[in-house]
Amino acid sequence: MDFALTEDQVALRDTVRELLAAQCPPDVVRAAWPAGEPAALDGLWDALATMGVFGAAVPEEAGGLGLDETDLVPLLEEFGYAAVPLPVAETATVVAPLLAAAGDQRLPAVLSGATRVALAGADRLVPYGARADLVLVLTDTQARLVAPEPEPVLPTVDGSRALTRLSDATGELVTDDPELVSSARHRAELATSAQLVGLGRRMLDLTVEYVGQRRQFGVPIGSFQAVKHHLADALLRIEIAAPAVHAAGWALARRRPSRATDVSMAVVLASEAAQDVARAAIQCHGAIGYTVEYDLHLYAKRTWALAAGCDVDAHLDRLAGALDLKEEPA
Amino acid sequence: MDFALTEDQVALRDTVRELLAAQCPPDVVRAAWPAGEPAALDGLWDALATMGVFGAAVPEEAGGLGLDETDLVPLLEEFGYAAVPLPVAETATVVAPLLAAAGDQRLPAVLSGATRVALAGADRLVPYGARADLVLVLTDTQARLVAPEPEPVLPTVDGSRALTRLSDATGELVTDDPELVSSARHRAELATSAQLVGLGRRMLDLTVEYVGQRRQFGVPIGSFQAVKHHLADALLRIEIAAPAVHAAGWALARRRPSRATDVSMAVVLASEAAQDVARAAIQCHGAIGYTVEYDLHLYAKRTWALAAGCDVDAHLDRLAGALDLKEEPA
Amino acid sequence: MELTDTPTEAAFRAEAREWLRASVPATPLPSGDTREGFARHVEWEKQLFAARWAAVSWPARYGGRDASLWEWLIFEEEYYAAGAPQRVTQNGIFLLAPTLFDFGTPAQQDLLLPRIAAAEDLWCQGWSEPEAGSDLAGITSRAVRDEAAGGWRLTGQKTWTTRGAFCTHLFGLFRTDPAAQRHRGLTYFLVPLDTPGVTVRGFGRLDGDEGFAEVFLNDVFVSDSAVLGGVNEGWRVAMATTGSERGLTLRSPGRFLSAADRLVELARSRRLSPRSRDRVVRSWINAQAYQLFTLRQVSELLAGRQPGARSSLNKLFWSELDIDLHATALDLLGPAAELDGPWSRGFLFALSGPIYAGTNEIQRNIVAERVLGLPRA
Amino acid sequence: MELTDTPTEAAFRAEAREWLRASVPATPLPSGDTREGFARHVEWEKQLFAARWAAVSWPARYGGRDASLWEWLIFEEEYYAAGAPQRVTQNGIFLLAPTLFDFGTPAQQDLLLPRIAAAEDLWCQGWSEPEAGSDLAGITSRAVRDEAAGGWRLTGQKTWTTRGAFCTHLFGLFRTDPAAQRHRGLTYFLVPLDTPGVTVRGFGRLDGDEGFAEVFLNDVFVSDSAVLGGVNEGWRVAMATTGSERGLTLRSPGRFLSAADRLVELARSRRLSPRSRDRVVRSWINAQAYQLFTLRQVSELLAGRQPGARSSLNKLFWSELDIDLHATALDLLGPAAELDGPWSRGFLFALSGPIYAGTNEIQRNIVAERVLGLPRA
Repeated sequence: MDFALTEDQVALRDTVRELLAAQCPPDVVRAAWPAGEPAALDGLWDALATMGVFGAAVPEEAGGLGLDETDLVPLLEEFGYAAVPLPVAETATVVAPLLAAAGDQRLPAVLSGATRVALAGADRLVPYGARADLVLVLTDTQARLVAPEPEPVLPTVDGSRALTRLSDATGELVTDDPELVSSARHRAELATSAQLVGLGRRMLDLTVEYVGQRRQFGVPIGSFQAVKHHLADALLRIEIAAPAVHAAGWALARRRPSRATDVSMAVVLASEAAQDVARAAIQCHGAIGYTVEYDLHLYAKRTWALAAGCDVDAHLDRLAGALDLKEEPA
Repeated sequence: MDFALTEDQVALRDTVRELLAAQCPPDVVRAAWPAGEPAALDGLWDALATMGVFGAAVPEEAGGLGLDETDLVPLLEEFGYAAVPLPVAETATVVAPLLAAAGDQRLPAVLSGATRVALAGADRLVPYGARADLVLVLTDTQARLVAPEPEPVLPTVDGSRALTRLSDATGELVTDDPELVSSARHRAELATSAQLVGLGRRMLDLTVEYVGQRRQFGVPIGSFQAVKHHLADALLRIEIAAPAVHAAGWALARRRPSRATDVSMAVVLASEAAQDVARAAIQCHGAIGYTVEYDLHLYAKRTWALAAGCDVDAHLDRLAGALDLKEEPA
Repeated sequence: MELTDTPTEAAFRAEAREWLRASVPATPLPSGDTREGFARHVEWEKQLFAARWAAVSWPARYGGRDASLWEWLIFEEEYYAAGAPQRVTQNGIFLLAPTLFDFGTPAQQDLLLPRIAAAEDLWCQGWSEPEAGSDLAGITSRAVRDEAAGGWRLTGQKTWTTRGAFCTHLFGLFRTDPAAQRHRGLTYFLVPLDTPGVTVRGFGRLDGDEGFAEVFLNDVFVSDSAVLGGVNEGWRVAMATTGSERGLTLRSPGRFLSAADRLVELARSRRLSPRSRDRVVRSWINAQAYQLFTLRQVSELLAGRQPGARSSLNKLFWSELDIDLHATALDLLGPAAELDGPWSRGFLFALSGPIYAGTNEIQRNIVAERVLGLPRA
Repeated sequence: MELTDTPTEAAFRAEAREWLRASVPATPLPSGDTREGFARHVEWEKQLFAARWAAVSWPARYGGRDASLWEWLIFEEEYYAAGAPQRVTQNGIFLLAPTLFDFGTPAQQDLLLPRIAAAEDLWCQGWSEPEAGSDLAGITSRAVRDEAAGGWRLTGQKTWTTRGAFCTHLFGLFRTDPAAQRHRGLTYFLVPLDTPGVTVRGFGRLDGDEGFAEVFLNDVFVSDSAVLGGVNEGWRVAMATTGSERGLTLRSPGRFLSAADRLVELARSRRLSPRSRDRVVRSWINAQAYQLFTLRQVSELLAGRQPGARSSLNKLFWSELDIDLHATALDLLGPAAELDGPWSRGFLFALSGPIYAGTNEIQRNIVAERVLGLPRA
């Protein structure tokens, strides 16, 4: 048994972390909002492409780094931590590995960053749809690549997502191999969970820093027991969710029979943890946390946006089924 | 509009409160436990009979005080506050009014306290069954009076309840008037809710007193923000539940069309509030709250016993039905 | 005990309902926390005033109806049920006015109250400062006596001023005795925002509206009539206002009952998972419970028992209830919860509830210390 | 990363499972927190010791198997899955022994450890006093130097001593320097309960067992060899033990995984309301998550990163999880939840989790201050 990150995993994560700290600070996230300068995002996209992140989970012979879902999780947490406002997690976790497995010829352009692919979510909503060259649509049985409909950009809670909606999801079939499609769906769920863990960490870090400085009643507000307890609970939520998400990645990489329920567990724990952390973070900040001039809202809104797509009920159903629990007839 | 207690209601409540403070202190509750001296309970029973409490909601022409469910609620809270270890709430709220409405000849003996009637709960469990002369059983359509089966006394969490189980619930029909039976069932639910509010108040009072005295780290533990916040939340839970319970009593007294859902609201709010207060009370006491030598456990265990019979799910279903909410097919 | 309307109350309810049915704009106004929407809301306030619905519980001579507390609650219930606009005069009517009634001179009352009711003066509050949020006693903005000119010179910075960029007047606390400690030596001032030396800068809130402002005061002269209550009495005067804000007056159950009804309507329009169904039921229960709690409280008040610190229980409950109602709706909306809309905006707005007017942490302290009598730290 | 057993681990698991299958009593023993049940549990402990399962991670010379941390977790998992008896030697094995390993003299180790493993000495802890619960620094029991006799004279009162009425020895803190403040001037003593001057009085717990005791010490003489660690070093020594109690060693996930499995079994036996079904699923998820959290922590530990204050996260989580698992089961049982039974007893017992070994309020302080680095009050 061994649940530690390998040295390679730590090294890759640290490299990505440094790149994002430099290339994806809050200002770059703000640039993705409607009033921002989206050109500021191109440097970030290119830097990640150059680093090989998009091909992280693509076999080496197909031009990738040959890593698996276990290796991806620490990177996905970093994408969440930085609230990267581009479909980076989707490309690295879902799009590129699927195209590779399907032998799709568009893979090299995706790996190089030349072709930007967004991933459609539920209700045909497409995060980053306004900034994508193609949209990957996963149904229960198929994966299709569809032309984006970049307008209108929908007004949303998280303005950095450039959200659009597909009216036509026909496009072109990539694969109807049920195994590939189901893996891609699981990986998409994993990507969301791991980003939510990272977002939770970011919001907690911001809050710990703030409450150590902000003084009221003559002392830092972080010295009040109520604030301490909010943040201790927030840390606990994250620390409990994080290993479950990593274990789900491992279960996918190893194709364990329990992988579907492992992913469901990860989604439930991570989405609820991150939302609770958002509440605690805003509350402990007080009024400043409620402004758009301060950075916290960037991460809280991304949390709510990702959580909205999680469908916790479906995952609880999946788990109840796996545990063979019967429900009363309504 | 007017939601204040009348002077008469306050006067009667205060009289009952004083009687219970004198005749039902923790020692009398302890006397009802298996190792206790149950003879200590007789004085309490007789004093309540003499005061006319058993006939509170019986019409004056039938020998009662002629009050209604609105008037009963403050008394029921007091029965809960004192954790009266006899079927007093059941007699005053359910048994006596039902016998009066059904014109049953046993009413005078019940009012005088000569005949002690217990009320069977779900699963044919009978609180105070070991100390009753008769047991009232309410089915969906009938009320029956049944001979108690005083043995065996079942080992329970709350040892003061002298719990037994009926194997034979045939007995003798009191009424099959659906209106009377349904009213009796609603009143039983009201009695439980109001007692739970009273229990919540008792546990909170004990805790407020204790944390004001107990010192750790050089100060009373009640000065710690964590303790303050636990108890502020506990008070809020009770103060929110209490008016809902009283309003349910009013709805029953007035036979409002909403009375079934009003009672369901009262049950959900009061049972969950009292259980949360029990948790907070034990936690704020620390180790002493976890001992049987200290009094808190008497009230916490009564809370759990009453809450176990509440069937919150059924009440949520009733409410969902009334709100016309549809559920997904499972 | 009587939980239904008396005939008089029923008549009042019918009149309010009928007027609202005929008058509430068919399309919702743009948010009152934007400049354009604010202007539209001020027009609505003038319409309310013209029909004497702006401040029903006020004396008729100030534009009210001398309505009872019950009638006030009934009006609020009908107001929100009708989907009527937010009250951008809220700070004036519900925060400043109660203080004017208690502490104002007759001249101040006669001058200011009718203008508040008529939405001619639009008030914002100047409590918070960059270093004084929950801890109002940390206020550093100061007022220096100008004996020669017969007034005071104000200097400092106020912040988190809701709708400050659109208002005409500010009420707030300033330090008049720099030697006094913490909450001593403060005075309550009334400041027209067009006075020379005042600068207002609007900034954005979480819900996307530009509804906050910073107000900078640089040697702003106001006359003695700008003092509300006594000099150096500001803390006591302000606490009375804070009590109103936290208590009955600001958060009548009507708003939450109406939100609960809209939630149930949303829920009826779809097939619910069992979990969502229970969440809806519980949210609805809590809105009803808050109404009953308020009715009990009003009855106590009419019997002469002031809620005092118990009003902190209101603040705790409605602020969590408001978040819960909106979070439950977002849960029902699923992926569409990400889209801008009344529920997602309402959710973001609701998140400010546990923060403003004294954080819920402070409210719990107040309940524990002043209601339960626990020892202070 | 590898979340399944290595071949060695699998073999260890198989051996443990087989022995437990053959050895665990078919009928559950009476509660070890009663006098009669305690004696039966001590017999079981001797059986464990004879088969070298009493303390698997200890060196073979003290009766252990030199097992790895992974193997220890595996043993715990199998132990609880097999429904094996509670460990009445817990205080000795999991609280005192880690301290002996770290601070004991070779003589103390060689004398005491084998007797602990063999259930010959049965240890209870003497931390709490009537006025010193969460605040151990408030201890007033004292030890006075008796130079002539070459030892110490102990006087005072300890309380909340789990199973104290049935044990043979007590470890605890006593004040050796009365002039020193709070946690200075304390010393860690090892006291046989049959020493003249010791009186033990058992009393009842919430779950009905007589499992608590008060221990009165009146001029009790112990020799110098009764001191563990240095004189006046007791606080530091005790904190190490407290760390073990709060951390990995006491609450392995096995116990909660097994409770979650029993809960799911109970749930399968009945038709569930949607609400109950979700509660069961969530409880089960949390038990799995706690195991994964622990596995991550053990990996960190093996990589040389001590959990330190992070072990307070364990305490917070397992104590709430334990209550939740039992409360969920009671929810399923409905009216029958009132009856005495493993779930209702387990619920009452679980309520002590957030209290003992430092209340969860203290644990949250520790997490906030020592893990997150928030300022002390």
